[in-house]
Order: sequence, then structure tokens, then C-alpha cells
Amino acid sequence: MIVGLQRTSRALFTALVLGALFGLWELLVQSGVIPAFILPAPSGVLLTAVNSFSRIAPHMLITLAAVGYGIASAFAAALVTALLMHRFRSVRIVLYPLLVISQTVPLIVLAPLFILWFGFGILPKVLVVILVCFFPIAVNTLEGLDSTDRDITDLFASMGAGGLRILFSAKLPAALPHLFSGLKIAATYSMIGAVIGEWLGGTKGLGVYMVRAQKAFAIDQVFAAILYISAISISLLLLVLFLQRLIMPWHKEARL
Amino acid sequence: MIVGLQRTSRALFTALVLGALFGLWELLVQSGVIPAFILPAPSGVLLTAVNSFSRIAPHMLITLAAVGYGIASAFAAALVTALLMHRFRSVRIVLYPLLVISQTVPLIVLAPLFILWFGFGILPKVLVVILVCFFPIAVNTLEGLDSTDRDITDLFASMGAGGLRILFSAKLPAALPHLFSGLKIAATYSMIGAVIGEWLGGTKGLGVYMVRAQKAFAIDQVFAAILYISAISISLLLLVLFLQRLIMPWHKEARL
Amino acid sequence: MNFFLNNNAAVMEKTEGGGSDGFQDRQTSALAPSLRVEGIKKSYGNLKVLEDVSLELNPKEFVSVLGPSGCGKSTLFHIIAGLDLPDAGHIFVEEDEVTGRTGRVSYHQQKDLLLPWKRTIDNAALPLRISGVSRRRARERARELFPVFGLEGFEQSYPSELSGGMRQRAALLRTYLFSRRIVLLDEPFGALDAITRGQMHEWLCSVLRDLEPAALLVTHDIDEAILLSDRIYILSPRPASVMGDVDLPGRRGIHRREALESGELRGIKDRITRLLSQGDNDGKNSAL
Amino acid sequence: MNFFLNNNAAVMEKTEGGGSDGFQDRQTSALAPSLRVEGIKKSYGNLKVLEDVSLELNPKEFVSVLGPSGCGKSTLFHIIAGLDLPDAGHIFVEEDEVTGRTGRVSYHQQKDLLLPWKRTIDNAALPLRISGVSRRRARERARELFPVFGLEGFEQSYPSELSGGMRQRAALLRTYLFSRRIVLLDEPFGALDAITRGQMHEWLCSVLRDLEPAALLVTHDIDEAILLSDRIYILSPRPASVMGDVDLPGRRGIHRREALESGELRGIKDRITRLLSQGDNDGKNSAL
Amino acid sequence: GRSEKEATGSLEPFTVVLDWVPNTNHTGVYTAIEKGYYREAGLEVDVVQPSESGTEMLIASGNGDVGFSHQEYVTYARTAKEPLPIKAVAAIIQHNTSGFATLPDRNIDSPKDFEGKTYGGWGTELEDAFIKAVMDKVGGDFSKVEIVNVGTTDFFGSFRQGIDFRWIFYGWDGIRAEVKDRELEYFPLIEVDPRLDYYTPVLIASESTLENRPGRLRRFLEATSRGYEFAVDNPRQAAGHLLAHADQIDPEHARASQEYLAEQYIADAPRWGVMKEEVWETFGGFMYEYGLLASRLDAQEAFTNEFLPEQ
Ligand SMILES: Nc1ncnc2c1ncn2[C@@H]1O[C@H](COP(=O)(O)OP(=O)(O)OP(=O)(O)O)[C@@H](O)[C@H]1O
Ligand SMILES: Nc1ncnc2c1ncn2[C@@H]1O[C@H](COP(=O)(O)OP(=O)(O)OP(=O)(O)O)[C@@H](O)[C@H]1O
Ligand SMILES: [Mg+2]
Ligand SMILES: [Mg+2]
Repeated sequence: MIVGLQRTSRALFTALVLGALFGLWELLVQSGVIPAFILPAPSGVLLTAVNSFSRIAPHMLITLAAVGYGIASAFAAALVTALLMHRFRSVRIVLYPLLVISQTVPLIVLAPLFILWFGFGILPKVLVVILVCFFPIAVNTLEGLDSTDRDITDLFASMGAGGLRILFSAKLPAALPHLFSGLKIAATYSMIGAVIGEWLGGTKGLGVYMVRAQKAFAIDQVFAAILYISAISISLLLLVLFLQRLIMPWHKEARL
Repeated sequence: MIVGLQRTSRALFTALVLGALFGLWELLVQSGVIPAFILPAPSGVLLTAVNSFSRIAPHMLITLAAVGYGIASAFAAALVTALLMHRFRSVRIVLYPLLVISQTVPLIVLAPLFILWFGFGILPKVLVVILVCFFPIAVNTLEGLDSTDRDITDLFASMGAGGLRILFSAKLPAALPHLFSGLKIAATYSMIGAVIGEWLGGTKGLGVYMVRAQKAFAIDQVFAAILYISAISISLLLLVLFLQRLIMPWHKEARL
Repeated sequence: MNFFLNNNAAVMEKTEGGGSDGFQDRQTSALAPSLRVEGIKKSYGNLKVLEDVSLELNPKEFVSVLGPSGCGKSTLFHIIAGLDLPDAGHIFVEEDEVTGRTGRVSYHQQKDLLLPWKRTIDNAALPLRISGVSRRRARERARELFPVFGLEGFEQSYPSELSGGMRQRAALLRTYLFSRRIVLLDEPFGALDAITRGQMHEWLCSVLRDLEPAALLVTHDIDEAILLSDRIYILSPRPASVMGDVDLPGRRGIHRREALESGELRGIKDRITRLLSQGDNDGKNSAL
Repeated sequence: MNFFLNNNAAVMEKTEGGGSDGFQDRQTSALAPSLRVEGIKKSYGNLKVLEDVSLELNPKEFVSVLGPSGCGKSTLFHIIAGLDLPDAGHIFVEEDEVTGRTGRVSYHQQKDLLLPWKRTIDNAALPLRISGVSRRRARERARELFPVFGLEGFEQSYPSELSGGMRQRAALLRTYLFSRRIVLLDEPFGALDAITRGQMHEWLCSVLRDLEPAALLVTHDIDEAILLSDRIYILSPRPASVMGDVDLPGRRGIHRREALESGELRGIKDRITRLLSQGDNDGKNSAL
Repeated sequence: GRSEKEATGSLEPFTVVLDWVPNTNHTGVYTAIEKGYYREAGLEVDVVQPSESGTEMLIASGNGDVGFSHQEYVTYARTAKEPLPIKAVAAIIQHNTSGFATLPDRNIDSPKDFEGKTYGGWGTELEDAFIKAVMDKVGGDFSKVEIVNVGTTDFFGSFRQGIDFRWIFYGWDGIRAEVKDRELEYFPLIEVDPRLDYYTPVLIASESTLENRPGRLRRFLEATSRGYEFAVDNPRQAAGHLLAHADQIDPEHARASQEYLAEQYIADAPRWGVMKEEVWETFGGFMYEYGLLASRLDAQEAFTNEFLPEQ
């Protein structure tokens, strides 16, 4: 009961402060201190978002498909890679530097190359999403596997468990919190990845929609698209959090 | 001695496999399977990188300045923010959602807006770097502060330590590994942030250089720039690692 | 152990606070109690841990608390130290209500809680640093005590490089440097071997003789309780309440070991054992 | 404790492996030893931990290892269990060399090592799962033993919800379900209160009588060692070597408690204490 | 209206890659789609938009059949260290309708006044050369111009951030200013230096398309030229076709731009799309002279009129 109340009042407080911030922004634009073509008023953005939903929706579905395939493949690939890197020193030695290097190549340069190599279909977008999501999941999971308490693996070994059993029954569960940290990062950035992929070339999707809106000086529509992108990213994040609570009930600290 | 040998042979192995990979790439391009205008041969890229160093260097310095200011300000701001969010529930409630939302807005959309608002100087670039680096440092540090062993803070409290003392003597050191995780992410991505900022607007810098090269179809120069960007990013990462070893000698696991 | 006796002078010199105005007998218990615990109740969610615990600790008195594992002894100490709030009840230190207030008692926790990022010497010196002593001075004070605690040569080691017993001794050294007039000790000798434990007992007795704090000790070793205490409280299984207390005759300490070993105190030991088992037979809980 | 006796039948029924062909006396020690530890040396970096440790464990024999805290007892057990390689020396189980090989002995570690992500019942059932028993069957087997270990009602709790003593009992239950003909016990009763400890002692004796494994126990409680053992090895302070061993007369177990309490075994206890202190007086180490 | 799609099965897919977001330069293609000219030619046309102009690379690597490009990029591409196998196959507009634009308050009366001012562009060396060329003509000092890459920042937005002049397509940004009633100073490139009257934009195709699928390309260009011819005659309707595919464009802006371009698509040429070798030679020479090219351009390699409809 008290917890419930606290929660409500906390949400209320957040809403109030955020409301005040947005109110100030609205005021600044309405009063002309900030010209609307530089920063549209939040009310305008909201209105545009609602009004153009039916126009944005088909683009959104295209982007979501890329995100869905991307996260799923990144997750599977990252898990396998982390397990292999953990188990085989040689795989780790070769792959780890490559992975880190891959993160230092600007997406904005890579995405056009992907399109060059793989055409205008969904594939290059999915690849960008994978590129964004793979690294945090793989590296976090690997860190989790590496940092499993030596005593716990010893316990399994002393009971005659083999290497694979230790990997899957001891190390993988111990690595779950890390894995979920990686997934949370992946969820946060996956939409951005897909949008950048589209931004740099494509026929449909939120990215394409935004470029067009921007070049047509429809800044309210750019912001409306941002609104949808943020909303989807946050929903994905909450989904991961929900999954974590579901899968790791013993872990009391599952938070954002 | 044995450790030293192992290290050497490990490095040798990595070098060998990476060498083989690059050799394959070279072969594919040289033999014409991949046209050189799509993907230049590594030998060509290396040659270009060496030859055009004197032309790239001034751009590099500009980009490095933005990265330096960006990381430094992001670090300071993130540390303060994390401490405030940890200590004041109200700050956390308001800021945390805003921070997460800020991460879901595509940089590629924000950077042009920054330019619109702050001009073509170094400021918008520094802001992009801050935007990229602030979040991982702040969130990781906050997580570290939050997850400090309750027993340890109790220990301090039972010895009569005040809230601030507990914050700085117990929680901050306990949060250091997390803080460094955040810094490692920040170091990896800071260069990308600066380059994107320049790509989307600026007078000088690696991003500007790359746009020019790309528009003139000098793809070998684009790749040479990528090479420098990766090298700098990795040097930054190693620097953070070195600092971690220096500052946290008790932490045996300081790794990439 | 001769080691200890030789070093007593040094130990005495270094102790702070606590009027060491010579040895006094237990008659002081007639004064107002140092610590009064009144009707403490505590639950975690649906789990009732402390039912209704009341106890008193007189100045200079050494009192042990015995109770089955999991009955709530550590929880009780946490509340006394002000680190947790009770659901009901009050804590008084020297007649001041201190419920939920920290810093009035010295609390040695069950876990060693050494800070992994500090070298052993800085871990030990922590309480001095918190009370404002300069780093140099604090280290000096701590260093002098390292031989006494069998930690010589490990001043610069990080806690991860110490064995379980060594960690516990380092934690004891830290508690020693945070002496207050009331000391709570939660199984301080849990991880020590018999010999070291015996030596620590003797050392504790000599420290107590010098500092004369009032001390409350949690232990699961009946012999240890008998050896060190003026009085023993017996707690029931969870939810804990005080099942009774046993007064011990004569002066505590080294003298009592002989009485214990010769079987002289057999009657008292039996009474304690009976009280402890009684909680079980009440069927209050299914623990062994 | 009556509880235990009542439940013996159940316990017996459930135990696996280990020929329980009735009770035999200690004459069996004339056979080839179950476990032979030969000249084990081990250093961590510059820290010499084990100097030269050799010992033997005969079939069905119960042997304790006493030694000061930090001398290397846990390290020795790790090596025997095959989890660590010695710098020199060999381990033989039933005449097979098993140095560095795991799975041949049942090893109860000093820490409880419960998996935080498994409920208590699945933690207990872990060894059965590893040896290929189905989840349902494994849980059934484990559940039956929960009352015996005083954990009834906590089957579905996560380890973080148990007290220190309860965790240790859960770990013991797990070890019980991984019975091998050789059992290593590293301070299994460290966190238990006196009463529970006494009950665990009796229960251990009855289990040993049924399973007849050869057991090696690390403890820092001399009384415990005397109560349970056929023989006791005394280790020197670090770097550890065997300082001597003490044979105990008559049958171990419950009968011996009376002998102990009546002072009958005083001579032996004194001898052990002398041996243990001797290591100290040698000045090998600066510990108390 | 949009024609039905039931015949898709028999149509050949054909991909057109734009050079920018949809605008009035592309209208002919949209008109051809809307009027069903491509269907009549047996083509199912798909329009793709890249924002970073990588169109030349995409076409060279076989991603897309025809792309929108510009003569300067084709020239670059043909003379690059690793030349791109592409050719211009049609000119969209016959004369260069681009130039430098500034706001009246910047007090720029002639290119000489660029001295000490800030130029905002896309960061290419070509732009530097143009500015230098026009300033050389009137005796200005190019080294006193500050060059800024404004990336995707919009026209008026950049002027608020200290930019003094930019390079624009009059048919798009110039018309927009007119529609919005904003005053603009405009210096057309062709008035400064006739060598700068080159084809921008052009349609390009890869050499392999020219060799292996000439028929398809011919049919495409035939339908496309019908589209542009229609736009020349019916600018208002053509604007509607564009708007049907790019709903974010301000309709008024689209219509005004369309009316301006109706005069420009064919202009003085015999028919839509044809290019003169002389123009390629001259502009190639200009780029070489200003050090933008490593080697001289062979105009024959860069363009062809061969696939344009006869008559
Ligand atoms: N933070 C907590 N949340 C929920 N339950 C708790 C918490 N702390 C302790 N408990 C529960 O309270 C009971 C008492 O725990 P406590 O640690 O006080 O026991 P104890 O008497 O010190 O046991 P031991 O002798 O084993 O140390 C246990 O059942 C434990 O599971
Ligand atoms: N992994 C390790 N690295 C370095 N030193 C270690 C390691 N493990 C143990 N040691 C050291 O080896 C010595 C013996 O440790 P061990 O845990 O075997 O002692 P122990 O006899 O079991 O002590 P206790 O009775 O306190 O449990 C200690 O000094 C410890 O610091
Ligand atoms: Mg406790
Ligand atoms: Mg040990």
C-alpha cells in the first residue's frame, strides 16, 4: 500500500517537473524567443505526431522489422560468440580486437558501404542494427562468463561436472545480469541503428521519412518522428526489463 | 618469464590470424573479385594513410580537441550528475528518464540541430561528444554507487561517518570499477561522436576530410581516415585501461 | 600468548576514550544500564524475526547472546547499532534514546567487511581517519598493532590476499581502533582456529580489563560465552525472544577456563544447553 | 536430536553408493589407504603455503586436520579435490593417481557456495542433476531431506533469503546428496550455533555409520575434532607441514562426548594443544 | 491517378536512385510513374533515396539501374584513381541553373565581396574551385574566404549561424525564397564564367547496363523523356505527380519551382536529354585547370546520347 502510494507520488513528481520543463519550452517558442523553425513547440510536435500517425505508421513497421530481425540475430550471434570467446582462448585473441575495432568505425561511413554491398533491401539495415547491438551483448556476456566466481566453478568441477556443464549450468546463469545489461544497451540503441541505416539510403522507414521531412523544412515532422523513435526505444527497454524480472526472479536489483 | 613468453606468443598468434585476414582481403581486391572502387586494398589504404599523414594531421588535431574537451566535460558532468542522482531521489526521478530519452534520439538528427543552435565552431562537436560519453559514464557510475554493498555503508555509518563521508570514502571507491566501465565505453565512442559532428557540419576535422574524400571518390583516403580514427579510439581505450590499473591496483581484473 | 602479556603496556598506551581508572568489580551493575533494549520487534516482509526482545547491559559488564542460527541475532545488533529501524521498541544508550541513530556503539559485524580498495593498514586505520586523525598518524597507530594481531608483514597487502582468519583479525584490529564505551561483537572469532581463538580470548580479556567497556557478544560457542561473560542471554529460535538469562559466578576470563575444563561449571553449561534445546522442543520452529 | 534418530531410517534409505554392508570396526585401516597425499608443495607467488604435506586416510576412517588459520588447509583440500595443481607431490585415491583430477572425492567447501539463481531445493539437488537424475526425481529426493536439515518450508526460497546458518545447512544437504567413498569437509559447521552443531555432529556420526565413507575434516574446534575422529593430524603454521598426528582411543561419536566432558580425554586434548602451540613457539610465523 | 498494379507479373523491375530527397529535378520520373509511361514500356520502376550522395558508387556497383548525378561527379568518378564504370545517359536540365546566393544584409554586391566572408557548402574541393574561379574573374582574393561544411543544415538556418553565402539551385532554393517572400542576392554561375555552364543534374547508368541491357535502358529513357515533356507542357499537373510521392513538400513551392523548370528541362536543345561533347570537354578542362583532377577527362568515356529516343 505505502509502496504503491510512494510510486504514485513519485510518478506524479516526475510528471510535474517534466511538465514544467515542457511548459517552459512551449512558452519560449510561443513567445517567439526561439523561432519555431529552429525548435518547434512541443504542442505542435504532439499534434503533428497524432495527425500524421497514419502516414508514419507504415514507415514505422518497416523500421521495426529491421530492429526485430537485428536484435534477434545480434543476440543469438553475440551469445554464441561470447561462449566461444570464453571457451577458446584463440577465438578470443583474434575476435576481441576485431570487435573493438568494429566499434571505432563510424556507422555513418559503414552504413553506405553496407548498402553498396548488400543493396536496398532490409539486409543492410539489419546489419547496422546488428553492428550496434552485437558488441554490447557479446562483451557484457563475455565479461559475465569471465567473472564467474572461481569457487562456484570449482564446486561444479568437484562434483564431476564437465566443461560444458559448467559453462551452461554455472557460468551462463552467473553471467545473466551482465547479459541483460548488454541487452538493455542494445534495446536503447537498436532503433537509432535502424534509423541511421535508413537515413543513409533506402526506400521506406522512419529514417527515410525524417530525411524527407528535414529537407522539406518540416521540422515539426522531424520531431514527431523523434517522438515515435524515443517511445519505441523506451518500450523496448522496458520489455527487456520485464524479461529480466521474469527470467531472474532471484535478482532483486533489476532496474533501468 | 613464462608469462612474458605466453604474451609474446599470444600476440604473435593474433598478428598471424589478422595478417591472414588482411592478406585474403588484399588478394580479393588485387584479383578484381571486389572492385577497388568499392573496397580499396589494405596495402593501398596503408600507403595512402602514410602518404597523406601530413595532410590529415591538422584535421586530426581539430577532432582530437573536440574529443578532449568532450570527454573531460562529460566526465565531470557525469560524475556530478551521478552523485546528485544517487543522493537526491528527486533529481534521479526527473533526470533518469530524460537521460534515457536523450539516448534514443538519433545523433544524426541531433547534430544538425546543434549546428543550427550553436553554429559551426567547436561547440556543437563537443556537445555531440558529450552526448555520446555522458550517458555511459553517468549511468555506470550511478549503478556503482547504488550497488555498493549495504554492509559496507553500514560499517561506515556504525563508525559515525556522515552521509558525505560515506558517499566519497565508501561508495565512490566501490563504484570505481563501474565508473571505468563507463569510461571505456566513452573512450571507444568519443571519436565517432566527434567525426559525426564534423561530418554533418564544420570547417575542419577528420569528418570534414572524409566528406571531401568521399565526394571526390577517393575511397582509399576515406579508409585511411577510418584507420586513423580506429587507431586513436583504441589508444584512448588503452589509456583508460592504463589509468584504471594505476588508480585501482587492488582490482586484478582490469581488462578491455 | 606470552606475546600478549608482554605487549599489554603498548596496547594500553594506545587505547583511546573509556576511563581506565583501574579495575573495578561488577558491583557497578547497580548503576543505570549502559544499554537498554526495550521490546524490539522486527519483521522482514512476512517473516517475523524478532518477537519481543528486551535486554540490558550494565557498565563494564560483558554479556553474551546465544541463540540458534538464523534466529535474528545479527538483526538485533543491526538495530542496536542504529543501522536498521525496529518495527516497535526502543534502544537507550546511557539513558539517551538512540533508536535509529548510529555512532554511539562500536559494532564488530559478523562479516569482516574489509574494503577491497584499501591496503590492510588503511583498512585498520579507517575508524581513526573517520574521526579526523591525519593519514600519517592513523597509519602509525595502526601499524604498531599489526604484530599484536599476527598481521606483521601484511600491512601493504590488499584484503584479497589474506586468508579468512587473517581477514577476521584485521577486522578485529579495526574494531579495536574504534573503541567506544559500548561494544557489540557479532561472532568475532568465527573463522579462527582453536589456538588463535584461545589467544584472542585472552587478549580480549586483557583489553576489556584496560578499557572497561560494556560489551555484548554474539557467539554460537557455549564455552566461549561461559569463558568471557558475566551473564548470558538465551534467545529462542525465530521469531526470537529472550528465553532466559544465566548469571555466571566469579570473575570472567582466564581463571574461568580452568573451572570450565575441570567440569566445575558443568551445571551451568547444562542449564544453558537445556534452555537452548527447550526452544526447539517448543516446536516453535522446525530447525534441528 | 530425537528428531534425527527417528529419521535415520529415511536417511538410510536415500543414501546412494558406498557399500553399507553393516558396521565394521577400524581394523580395516590395515588395508590399502583410501587416500594418500604424498609430499605436496604449493606456493602462491612468493608465498609458500604448503611446505611438504603427506598424509593417509584409510577406508572408513574419519581423520581431522587441525592447524592455525591461514596455514593452508583449504589449499590442501583444493589440491586433493583436484581443483588446483600442487607444485610438487601426488594424490592417490584407492591407489590411482588422481593429482589434478576432479570428481573422485566429495568436497564440502568452507564457503557455502549456494547458487544465487537456484531455489534452495534446486541447490540441494544439484549433484543429482549433474549425475544425470531427472529434475523431478532429484527434487523429490532433496525435498525428503529438508526436515532432517531443519530447512522445511524454505524449499522455494532463494539463498539470499536464508540466514548464514541456514545456508550452511543447505550446503551440507547438497554434500550429503553427493556422497562418495571419500569425503572432504572444510569447516562444515563453522556458522552453526552450539545446539545445531551438536545435532549435526550426532547426525554426521549416524550418516557415517551407514555410508562408511572415509572422511577428512578441517576444523578449528579441538573438541569437534576429538569427538568425531579416529585420528587427528596437526599442521604447522604457514608454510604448513604435518607436525604430528594423534590417535584417539575407542569408537568415535556420541560415546566420546561423555568421555570428553568428564575430562577423561584431557590428556589427549592437552597433547593436541601443545602440538598446536609448538608451531607458534617455533617462531615460524608471527601470528598470535 | 495511380494505375492498377495487376500487370506487375509481366513488368521488369527497374530501380532509379535519386541524388537527394525528391524534388522538382525528379518530376519527370514521377510523372512517368503516375501517367503509366513506364508500365507501357514494360517497366516497374522503384525510386530509392540516398541522402549522402553515394549514387555514383551505387550505380557503379550494380545497386540500381539508373541514378541521378551531376556532371562534376561523373567527371570526378571517371578520373578517380580507381575510376567508376559509369556514364551519363541524359541531361535533366540543359543549362546550369545554380549559383551563389546571399542575403541582402551581407552587403555582397559582386563576387569580389566574398573576401572576408564565410561560405557554407558540402565540403567539396569543387566548390572551392568555383569560388576561386568566380573571384579570379573579378580580381578577388580567394584565400580570404572562410569555407564551412554545413552538412545537412538548411539554407536560412545556416545564415543564422554566420554563413554569408551558399551555392544553390535556383529552381529549388531560389524559388523557395520567392515563395516565402524572402529577399535574396543571386549570382548565377553561367554569368560569371561560361565554362561553368555544365549539365546538372544528369542521369547515369553503369557500363555493364549499357553493354548488357541496352534495350531496357532505351525503354526507360523513352518513357522518362515523355515524363519530362509532359512536365514542360503541364507544370501544375506535374507538380501534383511529385507531391503524390513526397508529401512533405510545400505544394506552393513545388508548383512555383515546376513552372520555373518547365522553361529549363529542354530549353534550347533539340529534344530532352541530349548533351554536347563540347560542354563535357570545356568543364572537364576547367576542373583539370583548377587541380581537381589527376588526369584529363576523355569526354567520350563520360557521356553518351546513344540511348535517348530518336526524333
Ligand atoms: N535483509 C533481509 N531481508 C529479508 N530477510 C532477512 C534479511 N536479513 C535477515 N533476514 C532473515 O532474518 C532471519 C534472521 O537473520 P539473522 O542474520 O539476524 O540471523 P542470525 O541469528 O544472525 O543467524 P546466524 O547465526 O546464522 O548468523 C533469517 O531467517 C534471515 O533469512
Ligand atoms: N588464490 C590465492 N592467491 C594468493 N594467495 C592465496 C590464494 N589462496 C590462498 N592464498 C594464501 O594462502 C594462505 C593459505 O590460505 P588457505 O585459505 O588455504 O588457509 P586456511 O588454512 O584454509 O585458513 P582458514 O583457517 O583461515 O580458512 C593464506 O595466506 C592466503 O593468503
Ligand atoms: Mg548472524
Ligand atoms: Mg580455509
